[in-house]
Amino acid sequence: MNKDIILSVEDIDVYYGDFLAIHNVSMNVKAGTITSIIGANGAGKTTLLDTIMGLNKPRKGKIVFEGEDITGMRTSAIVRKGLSMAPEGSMVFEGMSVKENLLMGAYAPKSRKMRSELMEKVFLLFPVLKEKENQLATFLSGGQRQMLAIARTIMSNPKLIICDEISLGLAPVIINDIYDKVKEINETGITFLIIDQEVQRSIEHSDYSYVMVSGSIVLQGVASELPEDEVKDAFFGINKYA
Amino acid sequence: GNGEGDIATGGEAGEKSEIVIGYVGPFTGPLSVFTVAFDWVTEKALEEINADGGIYIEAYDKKLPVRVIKGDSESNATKASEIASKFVLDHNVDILAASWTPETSAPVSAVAERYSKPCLISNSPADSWLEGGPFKWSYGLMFYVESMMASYIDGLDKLDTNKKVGFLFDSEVDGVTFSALLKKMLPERGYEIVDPGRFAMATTDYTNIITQLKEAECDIVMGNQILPDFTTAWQQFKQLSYVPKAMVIGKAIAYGSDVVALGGDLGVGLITEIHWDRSFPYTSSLLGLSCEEFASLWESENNSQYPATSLGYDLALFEVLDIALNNCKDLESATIRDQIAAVSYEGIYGKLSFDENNVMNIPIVAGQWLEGETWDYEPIVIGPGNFPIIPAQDPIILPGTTRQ
Amino acid sequence: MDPILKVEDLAISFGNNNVLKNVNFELYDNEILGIIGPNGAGKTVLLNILTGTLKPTSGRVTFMGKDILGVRIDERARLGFGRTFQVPRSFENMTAYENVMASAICGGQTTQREAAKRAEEILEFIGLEDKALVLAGSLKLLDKKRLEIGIALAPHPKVLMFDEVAGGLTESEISNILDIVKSLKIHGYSIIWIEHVIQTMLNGTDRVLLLADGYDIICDLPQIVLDSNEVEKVYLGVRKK
Amino acid sequence: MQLLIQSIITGILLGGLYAAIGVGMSIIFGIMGLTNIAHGNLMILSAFFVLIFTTAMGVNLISSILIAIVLMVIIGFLFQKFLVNAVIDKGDTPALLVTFGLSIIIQNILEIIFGADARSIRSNFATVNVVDTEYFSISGAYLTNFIVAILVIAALTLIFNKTDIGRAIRATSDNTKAAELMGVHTKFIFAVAMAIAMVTACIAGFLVGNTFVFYPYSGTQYLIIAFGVVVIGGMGSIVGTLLGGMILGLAQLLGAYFFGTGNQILSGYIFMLIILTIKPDGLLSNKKRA
Amino acid sequence: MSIIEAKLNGIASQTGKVKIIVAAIILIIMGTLPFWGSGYMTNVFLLIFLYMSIGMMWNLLSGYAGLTSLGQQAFIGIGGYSVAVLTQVYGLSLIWGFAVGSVVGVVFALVISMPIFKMNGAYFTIGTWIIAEALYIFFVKWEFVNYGIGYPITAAYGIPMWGLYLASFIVGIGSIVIVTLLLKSRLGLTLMAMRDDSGAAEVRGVKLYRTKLICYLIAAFWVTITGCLLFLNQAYIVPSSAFTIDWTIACVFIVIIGGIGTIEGPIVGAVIYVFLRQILYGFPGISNIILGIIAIIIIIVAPKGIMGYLNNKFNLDIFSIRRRIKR
Ligand SMILES: Nc1ncnc2c1ncn2[C@@H]1O[C@H](COP(=O)(O)OP(=O)(O)OP(=O)(O)O)[C@@H](O)[C@H]1O
Ligand SMILES: Nc1ncnc2c1ncn2[C@@H]1O[C@H](COP(=O)(O)OP(=O)(O)OP(=O)(O)O)[C@@H](O)[C@H]1O
Ligand SMILES: [Mg+2]
Ligand SMILES: [Mg+2]
Repeated sequence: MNKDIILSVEDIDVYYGDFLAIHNVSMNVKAGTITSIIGANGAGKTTLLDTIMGLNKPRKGKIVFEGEDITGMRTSAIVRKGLSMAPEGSMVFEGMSVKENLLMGAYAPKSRKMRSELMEKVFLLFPVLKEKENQLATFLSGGQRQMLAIARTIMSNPKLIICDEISLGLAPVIINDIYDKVKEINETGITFLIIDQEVQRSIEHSDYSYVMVSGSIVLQGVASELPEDEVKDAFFGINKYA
Repeated sequence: GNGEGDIATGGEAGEKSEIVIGYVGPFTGPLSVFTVAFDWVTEKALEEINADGGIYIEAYDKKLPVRVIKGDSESNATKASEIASKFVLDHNVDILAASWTPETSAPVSAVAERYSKPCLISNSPADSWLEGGPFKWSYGLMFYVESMMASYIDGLDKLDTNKKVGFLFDSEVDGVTFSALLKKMLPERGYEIVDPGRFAMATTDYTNIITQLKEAECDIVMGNQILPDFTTAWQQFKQLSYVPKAMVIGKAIAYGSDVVALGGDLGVGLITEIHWDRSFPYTSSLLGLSCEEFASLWESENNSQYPATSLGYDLALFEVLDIALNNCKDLESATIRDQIAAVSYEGIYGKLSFDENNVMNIPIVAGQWLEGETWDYEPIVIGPGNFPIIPAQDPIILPGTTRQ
Repeated sequence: MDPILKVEDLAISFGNNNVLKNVNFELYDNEILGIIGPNGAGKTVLLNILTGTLKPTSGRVTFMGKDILGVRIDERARLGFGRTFQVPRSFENMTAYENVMASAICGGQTTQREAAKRAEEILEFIGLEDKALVLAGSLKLLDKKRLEIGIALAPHPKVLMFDEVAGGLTESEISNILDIVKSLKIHGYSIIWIEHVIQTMLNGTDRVLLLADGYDIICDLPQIVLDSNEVEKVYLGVRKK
Repeated sequence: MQLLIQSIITGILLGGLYAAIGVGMSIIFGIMGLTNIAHGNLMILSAFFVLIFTTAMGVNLISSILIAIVLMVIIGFLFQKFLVNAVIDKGDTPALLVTFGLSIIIQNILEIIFGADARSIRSNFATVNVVDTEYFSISGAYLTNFIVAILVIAALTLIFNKTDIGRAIRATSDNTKAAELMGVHTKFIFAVAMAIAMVTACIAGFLVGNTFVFYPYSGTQYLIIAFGVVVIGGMGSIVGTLLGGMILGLAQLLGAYFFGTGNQILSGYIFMLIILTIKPDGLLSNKKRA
Repeated sequence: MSIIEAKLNGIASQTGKVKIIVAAIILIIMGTLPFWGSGYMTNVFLLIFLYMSIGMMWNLLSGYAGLTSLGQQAFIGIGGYSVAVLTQVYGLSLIWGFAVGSVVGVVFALVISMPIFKMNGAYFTIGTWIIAEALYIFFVKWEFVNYGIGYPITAAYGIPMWGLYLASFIVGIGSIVIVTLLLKSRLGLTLMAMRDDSGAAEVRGVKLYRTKLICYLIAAFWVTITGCLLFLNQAYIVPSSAFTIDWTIACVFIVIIGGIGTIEGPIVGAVIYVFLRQILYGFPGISNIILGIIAIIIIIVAPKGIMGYLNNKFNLDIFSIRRRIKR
């Protein structure tokens, strides 16, 4: 197995009850890159990410992180291995302050020790969070929540950050800003796996992309080289591969 | 042993081989303290009754041993009723018996009336039981509340107080009946009443009542509670720095162990009802023992202070049944019933018979718990009331009384 | 012609989250109005306001000339609102048949006999007659989505509201749903149809409304809307080269 | 006048005890959404533990309480692992009914072992009067309860707001999935919450045993108080518990003052119902905030 | 037990003459039990029918209307007290006790429905319990009902066993009939929809409040009537036995063991419960522990109870309330 592959998904099937949401999906994420997944609504992107994080259990196949099989592990244990996810809809802890949310990000023992440094780092990246430090997260706007969610992942000092719907509800300026931050963080050596509803932008900002349609990966390649028509078709839910 | 029901296989009349008494009592639950002596007394009594084969019944021309099956009412009326029905319908008992407080005695009597079974109830206040009457099949070894109150007042008269009585009666059967009667009796005897009103059982905070009695400066407090409630209340009297000169409390402290359970020296000088005492001047018709001998027998065999209240009643139950059954020519329900009614008795409670209400008026006196020699607390009789034949002593004023 | 349903200045917020800021649109008799918009634009919230499960912060909703915002949820159903849920919410321990009957009875106030007849018609119409006696909980996704339509239809509503009935379905399944919706129009229903599957919007609707940032950005013929810059910008996210 | 002042003071102090009784139940509800009908019985169980250690084994009071706490935590853990986890996903009613079954089992086991007699945990301050003025007296036991309750609630507030584990508990109750994504082992956190609830149940059990008497069946009586407190204060709100306790205490004592002795308990119940009617979620209802 | 099973097999079916004939036979056998069976059996089945009735109504509330109440004892107590007060204090005939009792029960239900229907889930459950407790405390200190002393119900002494049995039989079978008819009616579909997803049901036009209220009132009415009989059988009433939570505990056991949300459940549950009580009476204390353990095991292993399990496994559907398509 290739050494610089930090995460590999091997041939997984995921069901919701009887409903096959993901079928025979395999993918590799190279260390140090930004990898994106593109696909229409309901294509199964979130399901895939949730499965990587252990929130869903695949019925078939396995998931390997840094050479270690993490299939079926408890989510909290996976997080401690160095994966961290900003989930779809950000899921901040609404009844806790921004600062407490960040502290929760550094809950895993390894990161707990260095949480003051991490906190400073995060505040440098997202100054607005510093301003709102003591506010309850429930009063944050959608965009601020998204920032908090990403900041929270950084707090766990991860090797791989997974962002679902990274630009959801964000104003264009902020989106650009976020991508700049992603780039910045990425340059410190942290790998990214992201989903963005905006296909073009996610292609622009990633090194490698996977395209999902109806629970399967239909297309992959170096992002800038993907054939635009096929991507667009996939996104419109026209499945000529089916 | 908690009443593992000894189940009789109810036989046909022709092949009758024993006389079965179905006894329903609160063997578990809050009132179970009152059945502690039952097994021991039953053993003693049956030993005597069945000594040479049991009781001769003419109709069968043989001696039939007496057997007792126990049912646990769990201090719960519904359960008592179910078990009594089961005894009659399933076990085909010859006699129903029950004891201790209306929760058990009233439903058992009701079953007896419905199925026309002779029934003997012991130790329940007659007044409330009689509301279920007139009874055709049920008979009671009981005390009248009036006797109980008369003995209390008798005892209180001997104390030097301001004759102001504060009430601590809950709204259960006894609390209501007793307080109502006292409201009539006390003023006649020159006492003034301060009554904060009835309160629910299991009340945990008595501040309101205690503060009212304290404000009114009552020298005497009279009440009737179960032990847990009284323990809580009495603690709070102390916590709120109010100790009357006399504290009269029914039901809660029937046994020396109850008084100990109050903790510390909280029990010294409390006045309560005494249903039977070793000092009673009577002799058992069944065992031939005097009260003193009977109490001592318990203490030597059980290594604990005799449970005064139950010991007397439990024995009396068997004394009456023994006399009645020995007079029976057959075991028809009506025959047994008639013979119970006819019992004229001279035993552990003296010379007694059933009155027109089917009640045998059992002596009850007022007593006071004092620190004892053999046991932590021992009672003395202070108010014989309606039973002057019982010897009495002078009461003391509560130690720790704050007012002079 | 007066619109059957008219939404004016509708706004709703959850705490600080102003989901709908100012939404205006009309639905005309026997029209299929498609609604598209990015995730979280408030499409489902809009339906919830229309059916009464959510109360708007401000605005007006007029149904057949009557302001209905004060009307109770169940009364609205009886006034003629039928909807499907994005995540199917059929009554899982009842059979498909009973599901439809229940809806017919509660929303249409018919007798059981009439409801039974209606249920049979509907099950046939949505192609579920052979699964009529299957518990709704054990139906497959497509069948559940069909059943959702059937339940919504049962009480003869005036307005039907579909929330992503084609979502999560395969292409052929989608065309099946498309056929059903089209034939509903023939039967004279007025329909609001939320869908992310662009095909359905193009082929199935009379007009399309784009909802984004809390506003009704554009509302026009499907092709016009889908070709507009706004849709490219806020919805598709693919910039024209 | 004396009666009114005394009623108010006692009401407030009693409220402290009530708060201590309710707080464990509130935690469990706030975090797991579990209505624990056995809470009262668990409290009484711990009172019996303290009783055995102090009387039968002659351990001193503080150590007895500590041992009892350890035992209760273990019991809470087993309860969580084998019963609660088995039903918590099956909806509210099954979970509620399991705790209901447990409550019946506990009280009957207690009765078989200890008999039906009333017990109390005697401590030196149970019958002491600490303040005795012309207008009012303050009982040592009541004052102790109040202080302990305040301490418990302050400690819990501190734990929930300032410690990692406390934050993890709040985060879990806020959003279980997100908490898991932060590396929180949420099942474990449920167990910790249960353990904390057990500790408070144990403390409350001791206080009750020291103030009143208890017997195997007392659980139900205190369960209703716990319910009342939690319901008035708002399920899941720790500070609400204190408020709820005091309101209930005052409602009872003032009810007795204004409507007569016999109405003391009834006033408490009626007041609970009134609050539930006006604010069906309680006064400080906010499941999100511990 | 085979009698019961056979009976189960009988009642409901409108399909198949066999079922009707079996039902008729069972009904006749059970209805005439006191005239050929032993007194003991009569008494046991009397209890079964009474417990079946309260279980059936609790099931209607908890299993179908989503109203998990811990306060059903309020109605049992009201029933019992109505009979006691009217016959004992006013010397009226039993009929008056039943009539007044049911009216009072329903009116009481109507009055308390206003506050408690505002409460949801656990709050409702607790609210009903608090109301029942409050009622208990109220009775204990209410002079009109003789405080905590209660009443012997001497009118009961004169009722022949078969009379009481037949009344219980009617109440028990009546509860089955009522619930079955209710579920087969228009309201039944509404109820089941509400049980499955009350939010969605409301959007479909279900009048939640009204539907719940109807169930609550029906249950109040029938439980009150059953309460009259329970205490007539006991011939003695005190607040502590009238308003004890034990009644609701019994309901919960019966329904959970038998199968919540099924019609057969409470029938099977009542039979098991009463027989278990008869068997276990000699083991006081332990009997409740055993019942508690059985209930917990069933909730964990077969959350839908014995009948729910059997229905699933063998596709039993004796009291079919399913709507069939008539072709
Ligand atoms: N909890 C669930 N239970 C059942 N089906 C689900 C569940 N979550 C998702 N699905 C279904 O699985 C499929 C894939 O969903 P998923 O959320 O992974 O898609 P996605 O690509 O993330 O879409 P989106 O762009 O809307 O976020 C969809 O058809 C969805 O309806
Ligand atoms: N009950 C609620 N409380 C608070 N916020 C809510 C509530 N319902 C919806 N929202 C918020 O409103 C926004 C709009 O949600 P809505 O479900 O309407 O989106 P949508 O347009 O239907 O998206 P999708 O295409 O993903 O279904 C979301 O941000 C959601 O979090
Ligand atoms: Mg997604
Ligand atoms: Mg939506």
